[in-house]
Amino acid sequence: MIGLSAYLVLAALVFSIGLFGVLTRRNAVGILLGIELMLNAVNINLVAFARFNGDLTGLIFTLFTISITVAEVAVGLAIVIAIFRVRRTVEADRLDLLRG
Amino acid sequence: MTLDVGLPLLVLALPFVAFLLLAIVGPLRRTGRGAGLVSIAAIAISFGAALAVWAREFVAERTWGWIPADGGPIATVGVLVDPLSNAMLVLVTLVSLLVQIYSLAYLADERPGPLGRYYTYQSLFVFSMLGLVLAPGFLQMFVFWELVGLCSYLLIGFWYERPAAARAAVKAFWITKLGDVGFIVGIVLLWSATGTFEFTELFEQAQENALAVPGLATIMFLIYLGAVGKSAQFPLHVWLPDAMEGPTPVSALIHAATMVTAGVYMVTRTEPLFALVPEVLTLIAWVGAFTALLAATMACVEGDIKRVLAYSTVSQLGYMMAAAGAGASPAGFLHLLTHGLFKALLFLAAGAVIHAVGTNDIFRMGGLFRAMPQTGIVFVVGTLALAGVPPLAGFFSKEAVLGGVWEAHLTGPFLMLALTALLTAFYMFRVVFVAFFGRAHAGGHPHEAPWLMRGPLWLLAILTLLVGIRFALGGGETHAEAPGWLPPLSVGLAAVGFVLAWAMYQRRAIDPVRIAVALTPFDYLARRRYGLDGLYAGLYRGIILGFSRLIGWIDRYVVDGILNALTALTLRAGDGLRHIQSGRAQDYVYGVAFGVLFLFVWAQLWRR
Amino acid sequence: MAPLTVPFLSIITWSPFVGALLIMFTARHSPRAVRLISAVTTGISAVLSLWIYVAYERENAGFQFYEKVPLVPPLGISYELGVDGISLVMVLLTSIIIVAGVFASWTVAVRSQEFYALLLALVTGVYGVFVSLDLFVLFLFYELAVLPMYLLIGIWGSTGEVRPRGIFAWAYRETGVGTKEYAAMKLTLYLLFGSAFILVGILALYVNAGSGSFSFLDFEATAFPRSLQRWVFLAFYLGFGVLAGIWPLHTWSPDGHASAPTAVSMLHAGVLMKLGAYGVVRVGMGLLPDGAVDLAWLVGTIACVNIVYGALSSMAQTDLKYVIAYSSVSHMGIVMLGAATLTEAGLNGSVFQMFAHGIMTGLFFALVGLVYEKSHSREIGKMGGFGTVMPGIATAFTIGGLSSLGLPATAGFVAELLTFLGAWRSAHSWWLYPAVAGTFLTAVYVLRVVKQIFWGPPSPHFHDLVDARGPEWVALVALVAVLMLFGMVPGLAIAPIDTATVPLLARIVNP
Amino acid sequence: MTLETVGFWVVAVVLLASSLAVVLTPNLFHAVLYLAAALVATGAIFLLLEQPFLFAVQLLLYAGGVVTIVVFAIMLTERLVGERIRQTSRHLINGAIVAAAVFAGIAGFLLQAPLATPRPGPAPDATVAIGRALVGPFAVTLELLAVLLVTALLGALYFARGEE
Repeated sequence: MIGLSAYLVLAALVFSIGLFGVLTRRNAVGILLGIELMLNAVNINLVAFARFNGDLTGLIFTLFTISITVAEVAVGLAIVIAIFRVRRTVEADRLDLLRG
Repeated sequence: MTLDVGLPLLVLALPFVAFLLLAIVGPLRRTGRGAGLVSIAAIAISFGAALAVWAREFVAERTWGWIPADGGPIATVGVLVDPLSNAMLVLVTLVSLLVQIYSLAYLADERPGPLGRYYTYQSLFVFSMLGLVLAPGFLQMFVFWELVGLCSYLLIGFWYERPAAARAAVKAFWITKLGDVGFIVGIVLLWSATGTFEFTELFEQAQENALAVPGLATIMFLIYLGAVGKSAQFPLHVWLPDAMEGPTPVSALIHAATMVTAGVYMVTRTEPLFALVPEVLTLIAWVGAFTALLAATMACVEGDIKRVLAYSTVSQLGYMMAAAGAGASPAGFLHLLTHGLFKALLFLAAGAVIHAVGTNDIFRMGGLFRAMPQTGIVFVVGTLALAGVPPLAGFFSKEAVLGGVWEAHLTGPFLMLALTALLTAFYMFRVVFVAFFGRAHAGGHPHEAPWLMRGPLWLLAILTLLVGIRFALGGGETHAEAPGWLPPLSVGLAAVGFVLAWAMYQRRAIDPVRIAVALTPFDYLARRRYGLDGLYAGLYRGIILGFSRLIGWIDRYVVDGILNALTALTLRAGDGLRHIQSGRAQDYVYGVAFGVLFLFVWAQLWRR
Repeated sequence: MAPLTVPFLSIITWSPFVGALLIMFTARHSPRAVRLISAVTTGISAVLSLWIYVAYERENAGFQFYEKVPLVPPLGISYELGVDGISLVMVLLTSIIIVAGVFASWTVAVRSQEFYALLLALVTGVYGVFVSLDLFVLFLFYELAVLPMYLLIGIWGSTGEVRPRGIFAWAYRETGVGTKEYAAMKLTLYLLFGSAFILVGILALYVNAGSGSFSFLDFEATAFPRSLQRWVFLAFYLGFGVLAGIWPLHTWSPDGHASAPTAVSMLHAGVLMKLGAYGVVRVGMGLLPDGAVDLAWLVGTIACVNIVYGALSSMAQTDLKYVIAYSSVSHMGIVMLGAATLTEAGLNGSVFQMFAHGIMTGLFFALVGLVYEKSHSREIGKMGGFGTVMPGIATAFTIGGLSSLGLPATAGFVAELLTFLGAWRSAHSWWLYPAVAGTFLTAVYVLRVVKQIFWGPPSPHFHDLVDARGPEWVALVALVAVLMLFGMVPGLAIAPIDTATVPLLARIVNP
Repeated sequence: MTLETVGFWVVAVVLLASSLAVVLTPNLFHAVLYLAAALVATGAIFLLLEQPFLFAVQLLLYAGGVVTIVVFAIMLTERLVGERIRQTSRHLINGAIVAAAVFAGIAGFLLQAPLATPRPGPAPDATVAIGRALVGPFAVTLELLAVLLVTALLGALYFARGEE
């Protein structure tokens, strides 16, 4: 019998891996991929909770999250391309226009 | 108490209507002479009404609520008509009427715009003065008190492009305002203690001995301060001589006959209250007498004809105040009335002279009697009245004042006043001899003034005579209590003054310079106005302006400086902190991660 | 209440806002339409203000023209409007000033549609504060009144010069003292600093009342413990007091007023500073009677400092706008002093002084704007003899000045007199002396300025000056007339004010 | 239910492995493919949780849509750069430590949390319920989401369009 905590631990692992990716990748696209993983982990959590609590809301929110993620990826990549055009790089640590 | 106050109200309202008309209807004002005619018409009718009021010996009081409050109005406005105000009404409207007619000729060279402005101010002044006279309570009196002060300020500064006039106007306002500060504080205190501003109520309380207010002496002293400023008593008299920068008719009306006597009028009006505080009365008498003497000495060394008259006004105001302080306020008020007549006469005559020769300096006049005999005659009439020569009006009122002061056993003030009487005759005849009789000076062709100016002069001269003669015939009641040796004494003093002036300036038997040398300290001080003007200027520059600069500096560079320093420090701190902001997104993710970790740790600790 | 009652207060409040929207969306490139819309929408408010002023039933007193619409029922927030005698006068003041302000700034050329839109939005905020009976909504309006100021000063303001001096000179160089941006930022930060206190105070009352409502009337029915009242009153005093220019938190006001464009200075000194005093009286004293009694000594003493200090500072200024700005600091002292006396006369004087000073300072700033516009200088030292060439402006300025120094027959006198009467009868009678001294000092600096600018021989620095004309006259004449009308017939304003102050005091004296 | 247990472990291993590959592989293109695998594995988890509808959505939208977009983007940038983009990483140790710490934190919480372990009985098909909820209580949210998507679309177009 797989309990709720197993799903949650799995999600936490995926989340951490995603975080690791976000922290270490140099390429902006790579960072985006990490973010995808993290969101994915969140979805797992939502669905698991929904299933184990018999509550519909988690599922609905998963749907929303997925949709928003799509939007986010689209905009994120568009920004990457725009930045690339201007700065000729997608290396995240060279993109420091916000430096104080 | 009759409620028929229509006529007095008419007296009050007409000048106001004229003022409104001139103030609002610009084109009418800009006609100049037309404006003058409107104003004169209003004041003429007003004068007629005032005469009617006086002749019928109206006594009435009527008030209306002005500032509402929960339990009935906190302040009222209205009119209080009694013999005192009736007499004053007549004087004010009469002198105003004559002065306004006179001004039509005197200011004929003015452009229409300023002339219209002049008559606008004049109407406002007459209204304000009448309002003051008719005031049934301290508050309304203060209101109009300030308004006449405003008119005085505006009219002194009539030729505002002249720096001297501008300075004098401001000075007059400030100095009188200084007194008014005391006045208003006194009023507030009195209201707090008694709950009313009304004279009638206050007098009733005074009669019933219900006015045993703690600190009443202080209150009355503060109120008296207002009179000190307005009636140019020592030490706040310094503004009046400077006020001569205004047009001469203004000096005649405001700074001789009417406004400056407001202080005396106020003390007379509220005599029942002052009677409760004898110590303040004594002070008033002493200050009055001292003022009279001090101003007389300054008049003796002054060469400007208007300033001589101004000092003489200060001096005579001292007389009136001394009388009021001695408990002889009827005598003081009588002197107020007669002085109003002959001093207006003197000023207007001086105006005619100035108009003719184009200078104020008596030593650049001379022999004018031949060129303008009519003016000379009326001036001499005025001088005789001022010097206290019977049977002119001044003699009787001055004698009444001296008698009153003597009766009150105020020997010091009496002596000062007696000496002043001598000096008065001296400096007035000095002017007469130097300006009208001495050798004629070259330059200019003095000529008699136009009839518009001469008419008022003659009228005033005749009135001065008539009033005197009426006193002489019907007299007795006003100075019944005076000792028998008083009339000869006062005539004698006047004669001594006359002889001295004659000897020094007509016969040149005594050299004025030698007298001056003999009395060097006095001469020195009097010529420098006893240093009072300098003292005030110093106080103003040193204390007020200096202190204000200090405060301004503190505000700008300390109070605000601390703030700016804090601001700058914040900016610097931000400048330092901003290096944390690397601009690399991943560094921020680290931040978020650490934040999450911190939350975990904190939550763990918090749970236990 | 009849279902078809006209929501006068809402119309008055929102009419300028609608005007702002109209300007932004329809009148983009037509300056004439912009001015027309502004004049009409503020005119509607003004006419209705006058109407409610007349229609207010004085016998019944209390809050009238009541409106209530629940906004957030769970939190007890509702859109609740009503006016009593005090707010009635304040609404009238606002409408007079804004109409005059619209006319006085008829000649603003740069980005006039944004200028007017912001100005009108701000006015809605001001009206809102005066008519709101829900503290939450009141706070929202308060913020709406404060924030547009930043842009108005930052964009349309003028920059002066302040020389760095003293031990903090370094800070002056770093912060850019004297620039309009500095002034705008300073003003905004100060006022937000104040509103933080106000918010805390409001929330404290909300939590403590426990009635689950932000309504003023509900709070009024609650008796808060004395210790709470004390510190909440302090918070309100500080919060609103900043806007009222209490010493030493007043320095935003001279800089702000000096930098702001004409209409903004008029509105700010004329009305916004009154928001502060109004807040202290309405919210502070109205809800926290015990706190008011306990802290009256502080309010009054600071007010005395304001009066004398403001007057002396004003005298030291060489820039005309700063003179007027500091005189506001001084006169707001009279307002606060009157309130602190906790007497009928004093409170009436306080509210009346809000009105009188609003009008007179509005007049002053309008005039200074005109003088500046024609002479392009604010340096008093360089001016002189302007009376010959601009007699209308000179006359109006003199009348304003006379009102400022408390000359009878102008509104200023009545206000000051009542404050004096109240001061002597208060628990701290010595307050009378600084107040009276302040009026004397005012006489000194006002007449000095009048003499320097308008009197004397014409200054060689200026040529081709002209008097006010056209729409500018509307503003001047209206303000002068109001100033004198209310000075001669003070009952017009004091009668309604009294209906509000007496119950207020009754709560304070016997809670 | 051993089938579920076995399924879970298999899917879990696949998911973790492909996730690690996403963040570790040097080839960006491969990373995207691994991401696709991870997403499919997640979908499988949804299946295990008896949510076939979500599985479908996950496959269609996520694995299909997202991956396609990313692939396009990579190919586009590569075309622009004119060379293959090497995917490099930095501060691997720091990242690992922080990620591990975060995991430890979450796991610590999970262990302490009083979770409802018993799994309810077989869930009914949630599809209909989801559909009703989306047009019922969540209708406004759904509309907002639609607006967001359109905005995102327009925004992405605007950003990516470049200057013409």
